[in-house]
Amino acid sequence: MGGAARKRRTLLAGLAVSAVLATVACGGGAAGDSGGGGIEKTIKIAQVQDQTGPIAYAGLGASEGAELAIEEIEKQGFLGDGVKIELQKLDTAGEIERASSEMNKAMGDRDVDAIIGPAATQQAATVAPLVGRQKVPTVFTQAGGEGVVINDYTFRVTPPMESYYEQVLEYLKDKGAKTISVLYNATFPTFSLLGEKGVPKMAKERGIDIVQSLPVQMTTQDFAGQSQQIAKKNPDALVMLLIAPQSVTALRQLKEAGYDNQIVATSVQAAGNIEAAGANANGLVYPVPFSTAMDGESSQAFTKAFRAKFDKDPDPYAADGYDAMWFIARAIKASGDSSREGIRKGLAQVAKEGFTGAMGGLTFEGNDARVDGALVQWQDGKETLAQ
Amino acid sequence: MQDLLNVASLGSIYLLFALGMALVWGTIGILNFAHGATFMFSAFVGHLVTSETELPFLAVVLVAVLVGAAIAALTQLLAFQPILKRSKNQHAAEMRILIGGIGVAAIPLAIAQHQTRSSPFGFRSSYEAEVLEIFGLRLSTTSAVVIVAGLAIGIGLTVWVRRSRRGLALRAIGVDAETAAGMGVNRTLLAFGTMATAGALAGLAGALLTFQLGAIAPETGDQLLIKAFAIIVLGGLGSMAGTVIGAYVLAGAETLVLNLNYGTWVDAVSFGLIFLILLARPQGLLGRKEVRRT
Amino acid sequence: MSDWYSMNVVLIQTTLTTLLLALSIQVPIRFGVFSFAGVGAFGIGGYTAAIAMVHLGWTTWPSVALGAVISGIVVFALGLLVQRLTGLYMGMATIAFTLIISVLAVNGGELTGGAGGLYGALGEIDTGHILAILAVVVAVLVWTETKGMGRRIDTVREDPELANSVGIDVVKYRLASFALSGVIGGLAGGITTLLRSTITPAEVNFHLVIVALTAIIVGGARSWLGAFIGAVIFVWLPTMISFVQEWEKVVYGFIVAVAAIYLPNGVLGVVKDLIHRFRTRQERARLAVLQEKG
Amino acid sequence: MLEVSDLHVSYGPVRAVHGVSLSASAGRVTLVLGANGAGKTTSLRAIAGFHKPDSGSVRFDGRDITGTAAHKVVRRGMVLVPEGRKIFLPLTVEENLRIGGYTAPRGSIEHSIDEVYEKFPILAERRHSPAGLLSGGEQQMLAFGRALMSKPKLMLMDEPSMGLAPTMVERVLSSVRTMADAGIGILMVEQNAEAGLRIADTVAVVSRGETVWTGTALEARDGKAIVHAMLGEAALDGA
Repeated sequence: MGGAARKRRTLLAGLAVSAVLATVACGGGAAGDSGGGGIEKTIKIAQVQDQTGPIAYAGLGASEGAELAIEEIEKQGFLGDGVKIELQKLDTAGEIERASSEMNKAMGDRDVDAIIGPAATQQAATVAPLVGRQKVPTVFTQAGGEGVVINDYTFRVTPPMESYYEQVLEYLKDKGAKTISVLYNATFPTFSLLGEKGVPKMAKERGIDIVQSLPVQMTTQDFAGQSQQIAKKNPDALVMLLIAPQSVTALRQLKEAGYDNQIVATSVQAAGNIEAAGANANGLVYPVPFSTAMDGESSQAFTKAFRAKFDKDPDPYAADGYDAMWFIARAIKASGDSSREGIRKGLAQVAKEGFTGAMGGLTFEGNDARVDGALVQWQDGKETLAQ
Repeated sequence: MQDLLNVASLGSIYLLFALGMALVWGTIGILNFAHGATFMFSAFVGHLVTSETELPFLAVVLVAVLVGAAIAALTQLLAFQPILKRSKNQHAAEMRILIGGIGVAAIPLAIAQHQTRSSPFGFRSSYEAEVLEIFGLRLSTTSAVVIVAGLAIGIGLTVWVRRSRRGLALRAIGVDAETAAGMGVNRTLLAFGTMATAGALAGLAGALLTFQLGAIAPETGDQLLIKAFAIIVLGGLGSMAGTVIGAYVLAGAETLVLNLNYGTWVDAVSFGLIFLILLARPQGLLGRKEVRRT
Repeated sequence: MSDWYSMNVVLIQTTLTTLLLALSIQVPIRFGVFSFAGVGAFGIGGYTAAIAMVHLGWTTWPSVALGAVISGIVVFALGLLVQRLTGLYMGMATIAFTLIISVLAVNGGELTGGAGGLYGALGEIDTGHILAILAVVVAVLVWTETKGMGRRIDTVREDPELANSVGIDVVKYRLASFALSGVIGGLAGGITTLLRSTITPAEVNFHLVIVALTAIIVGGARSWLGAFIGAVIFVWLPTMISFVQEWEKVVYGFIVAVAAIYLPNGVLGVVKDLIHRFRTRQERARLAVLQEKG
Repeated sequence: MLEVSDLHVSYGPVRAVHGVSLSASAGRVTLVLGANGAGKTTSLRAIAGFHKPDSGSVRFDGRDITGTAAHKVVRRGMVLVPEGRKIFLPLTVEENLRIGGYTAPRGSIEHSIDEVYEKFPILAERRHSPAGLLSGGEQQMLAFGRALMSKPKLMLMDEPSMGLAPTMVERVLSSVRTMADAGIGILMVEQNAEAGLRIADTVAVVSRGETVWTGTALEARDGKAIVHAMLGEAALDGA
C-alpha cells in the first residue's frame, strides 16, 4: 500500500544517509555493511535485554555470560588475530515499548552486526517481525513462547521449556509415580501451555494419572487452600509450575498442609530463586537447560571459567548469554563474513550442524535450539543431578 | 471449616495491608500509592538486616515497623505536605498526591529490584513456623498470628477512630480540614502522625506477610495495592469497620472461586463482585452517604 | 534528520499511541467523570483488531475501525450502567471493568490466545497514518475545549447542579464522554497492537492506568496539549536519562514526585504562566512607552 | 481585648483588605457592616489565623497574635463561627461538640457539653443523630455550642443569620446577645443590618477593604444617613 511504500522510501533514504556517514567515518569503505565479505576488525553486537526491572536477572546474567564468551573468543583469536567484539548493552527495562525502540536504535546503527534479543516472550514477539524486515540477525535467549522464531533472521538459543520437560515425567515414572497433581500459573504463558497441554500429554504417554489440575493467577499469593486440596488427594507427586515468589510460598504451605511427597518444578527455580524457601525446598526436583551440577565437559569448563572471572556460580541466564555469543562467533567464522547478511548465513549453517556450549550439545529445529538439559535436585542450597 | 480458616487467614493478610491505607485515605484524604512500596521495602530492610545476623520474630517485626513508619513519615514530609501546602484545597491536591505517591513508590521498588535482581526474599530468623492441629484443622502459627493481629488491629483502629479524641479529630479533618483547624486541630501534625502510623502498619504487614508467605518479591506490594484499593472502596471509604469486612468478603469470594477450581477467574469474580456492590450501594458497604468529589 | 527519524521511529509512534491512550483517560476527567475505562477500551480495541486480522483475515484499517467501534459501544454501555457513581467509586468500578477485560482475555481460549495472547497481527501502519487519525481526534477535542462547548463542559465538571439548572443535560454529556473515551481508547489499542503485532492479557493492567494518569497530570489535565506534553515526557524520558543506567527508575520516580509537588497545573500550566508573564511584561513595556510619549 | 489595626490581606495578586481596624471587648457585641465584597469575611479569617496578613497587627489579650495559625489561635481563647456554619454533617451532634472542645482540658469536656445542652435544649434531644439532619437554625445553634466548647473569651461570627427564616433570625441573634451578656466578647459580621443593630453595642463599617466609620450602635441607628451612604441602598432595605 501507499503507506508501506512511503515507509520503505523513508527507510531507504535513512539507510543511504547512514551508509554515507559510515563510509565517511571509517575513512573509506573498510566497513562494508551489505555482503562486502570478510571479517571486520571490530564486530559490534548489541544486547537488547532487560538490565533493570522485574526480569533484569535474565539480561544481567546473559551480559555476564556474553562477556566471558567475548573474552575467550578474543584470547583464542577465534575470529583471527586482533579481532575485537564490542558488546553494546541496551536496556529494555521490562517494557515492550522500550524493547522495540531500543531494538530500532540497534538496527538503525549500521555498525551493529548482530543482536542478542529480548528475553521476555512479549518483547521478543514484538521485535521479531521488525528484525525480519530490517534484515538484522537476532539471537534470542529465553523468550520461550510462540511467535518469536518466525523468520530467517530470528534464532533462539534457549530451548522452550516443554522441549526438555519430558525428562521430568520420565523421572516420575521411574520413581514409580502413578498419580500426580498439577498446580500451575495459568496467566503465565509458558506455564499455561505446559500445564494445560504439555504435562497432560506427557503423563498420559507414561500411564500417569492426573488426579487434580489447579490453575492460579499471577496475582495469587496465598496457596493455603490449594495446598490442602493437594494434601487431601495426596498424589504420588506434584508438578508445580509457578513463578519465583509463588513457588516459595506454595512450598511452605504445602509442607504446612502436610504434603510430603515428591514435588517437581521448573527452571524458574534455578538461579537461586528458590533459596528463600529454605528447608521447605529440600528434595525439590526441576529440569534446567544448564546447571553447575551438569557433568558434561563443556559445561564444566564454562562453570570453571565463569567462577574464575566473576567469583560466583553461573546461572542458566549466564549460560544463555555465553552460548548466544559463541553461536554468533561460530557463525561469523563459518561464513567468513561479519556483515549482517554474512552472520545470518553463518547462523543458519551452524544451526544445521549444532554445536557444543555451556548447555551441552545444542541441536536446532530450524532456528530454534534444543538441548537435553539436566534434571537437578535442590538440597540445602545446592543443586545436584537428580538420581 | 478448614475453608473458613483459610478465608480468615487470607482476609487477614489483605486486612493488615489495607488498614494503613484505609486509615490515611479515609481520614486525612490521602490516597497513598506508595503504601505498597513502603510495605515491600520494610520487609526488604528486614531481609537485609537478617542476612547479616539472625534475629528472633519480634525483632524482625520491630525493624520492619520502624522502617515502615520512617518511610511513610518521610513521604509525608517531603512529598505530600509540600503538595498540600501548594494546593488551594484538598480537591486540587488529591490528584497530585496520587501522582506524587506513584513517583515516590518507584524509588524503593527500583532499589529493591536492583539489589535482589527481582528474586524473592525472606528472613533468616530463629523463628520457625509450626503447624497446629486442632479438631482436624490445620493452622500454622504464623497464620494464627496474622489472623489475631489483623482482627485485633482492625477492631482496635475501628474503635480508636470512633471513640478517641484524636480519632474524632481525624474524622473531622476528613469532612472539612479547615473548620477542624478552626477547632484547634493541628492538621499538619496529626496528618504526619497518621501517616507514620499507617507506615508502621505497612511495615508490620510486610514483616508478618513475609513470615506467612515465606518470601515476597519486590513487585508483591503493587499486587496488594490494587486489592487494598478494592477492599476500601468495597467497605466504604472512611469506615474502618467497612475495611475489615471488605477484606474478608474479598478473601471469601476468592477462596470460593478457587475451591470451585476456576482459578483463572479469581480476579474477574472478585472485581465483578465489587462492581455489583458499587452498583447496588454506590457508597460501599458501610460508607457514609456524602462522598467528597474527586 | 531522516536518519534520526529512522532511529527513533518507534519512539515517535509510541508517543502518538501513548497520547491516544492518555486522551482516552483525560476526556472523561475533563467531563468530571473519574473513569479509567479507556484502558479497558484499549484492551478491547487491541484484541478486536488482532482477532479481526488473525482469525478473520481482515486488513489493517477495517480491523482498527472495528476495534474502535466495539470498544466505543461497550464503554458507552458501561457508562449507562455506572453513571450513578461518583468520584473514586467510579474510578474503582472502571478499574474493575478494565481488569475483568484482562481476565476475559486470559480465558478466551483460541479466540484470544489465552495467557500467551495473540501474535502475528502486524498491520500496515506508519507514522503518517497515526498522525492523520490523531489529527481527527484532536480536532474533535479542540472543539470540546473552545468557547461555548468548553464552557459547558467546564460547568458539567465543576458544578453539575448549576449545569442542570441552566439547561445542560449533564447525564448526556457524561455518557458522551464515555463513548468518546471508548472510541479513543479503542483506537489506541488497535493501533498499538497492529504496530507491535502482538497483544497479551498482561498488558491490559493497572500499570497502564498509571502510565496514562501520570502522563496527563504531569503534562496538564485540562487540555489535549497537556496530554501531548505528558506523552512526550514519559516516552522520551527513559532515553534522556539512560546515562544513569541502573538508577534510571529511581531518577524517574524522583522526577514524577517533583513534578507532582512543584507543577500544580502540569508542565502546560508552567508554559502558560510563562507566556502570560511575558505578555504582561510586553504590555507594561508598551504602556510605559506610550506614557513617556504622552 | 481585641485590637486590630491597619490590616492588609491579599489573595495572590488581589488585595482584598487594605486598612481594616477593628476592636472588640468582653461582654460587648461589635457589629461589622459593609457591602458584599467589602472585605469583612477576609478580615475575620485573617484575625482567626486562616490567612496570613501582609501587614498590620492583631493584638489579643495584650499579646501580638498577628499571623498565628488558626489551630493555635483557638488555644488563646478566640474562636471563629464560620460563614455557612460549617458543621461536620456526617458526625453526630455530640461529636461536633466534642471536636469543639478539642483544646479544652479533658476533664472539663462532659461538663461543658452539659452546659451547652442547657443553653440549647434542642441539641440535647438530637445528640446522637447526624448533624446533617438538623435544620438550618439548629445547625447554627450547634455552631455556637461547638464554639463555646473551647471556652472562648472572644467569638468571631460570620453571618450567623444567613439563610435562616425570619423567626429563626430573631432567636439566633438573641442567643448571641445572651452569650455576650455572659461575658464573652463578640465580633460579628452581619448582612441583616437592621436585626444586627438591635443587639449590637458598637459598630464598624467596612467599605472597599477599609474601615470607614466606627461608633456606637446608637449613633449608627440615629445616623442612618451616614451608614446608608456607606452601604448603599440594598443593605438597609426595609430599614
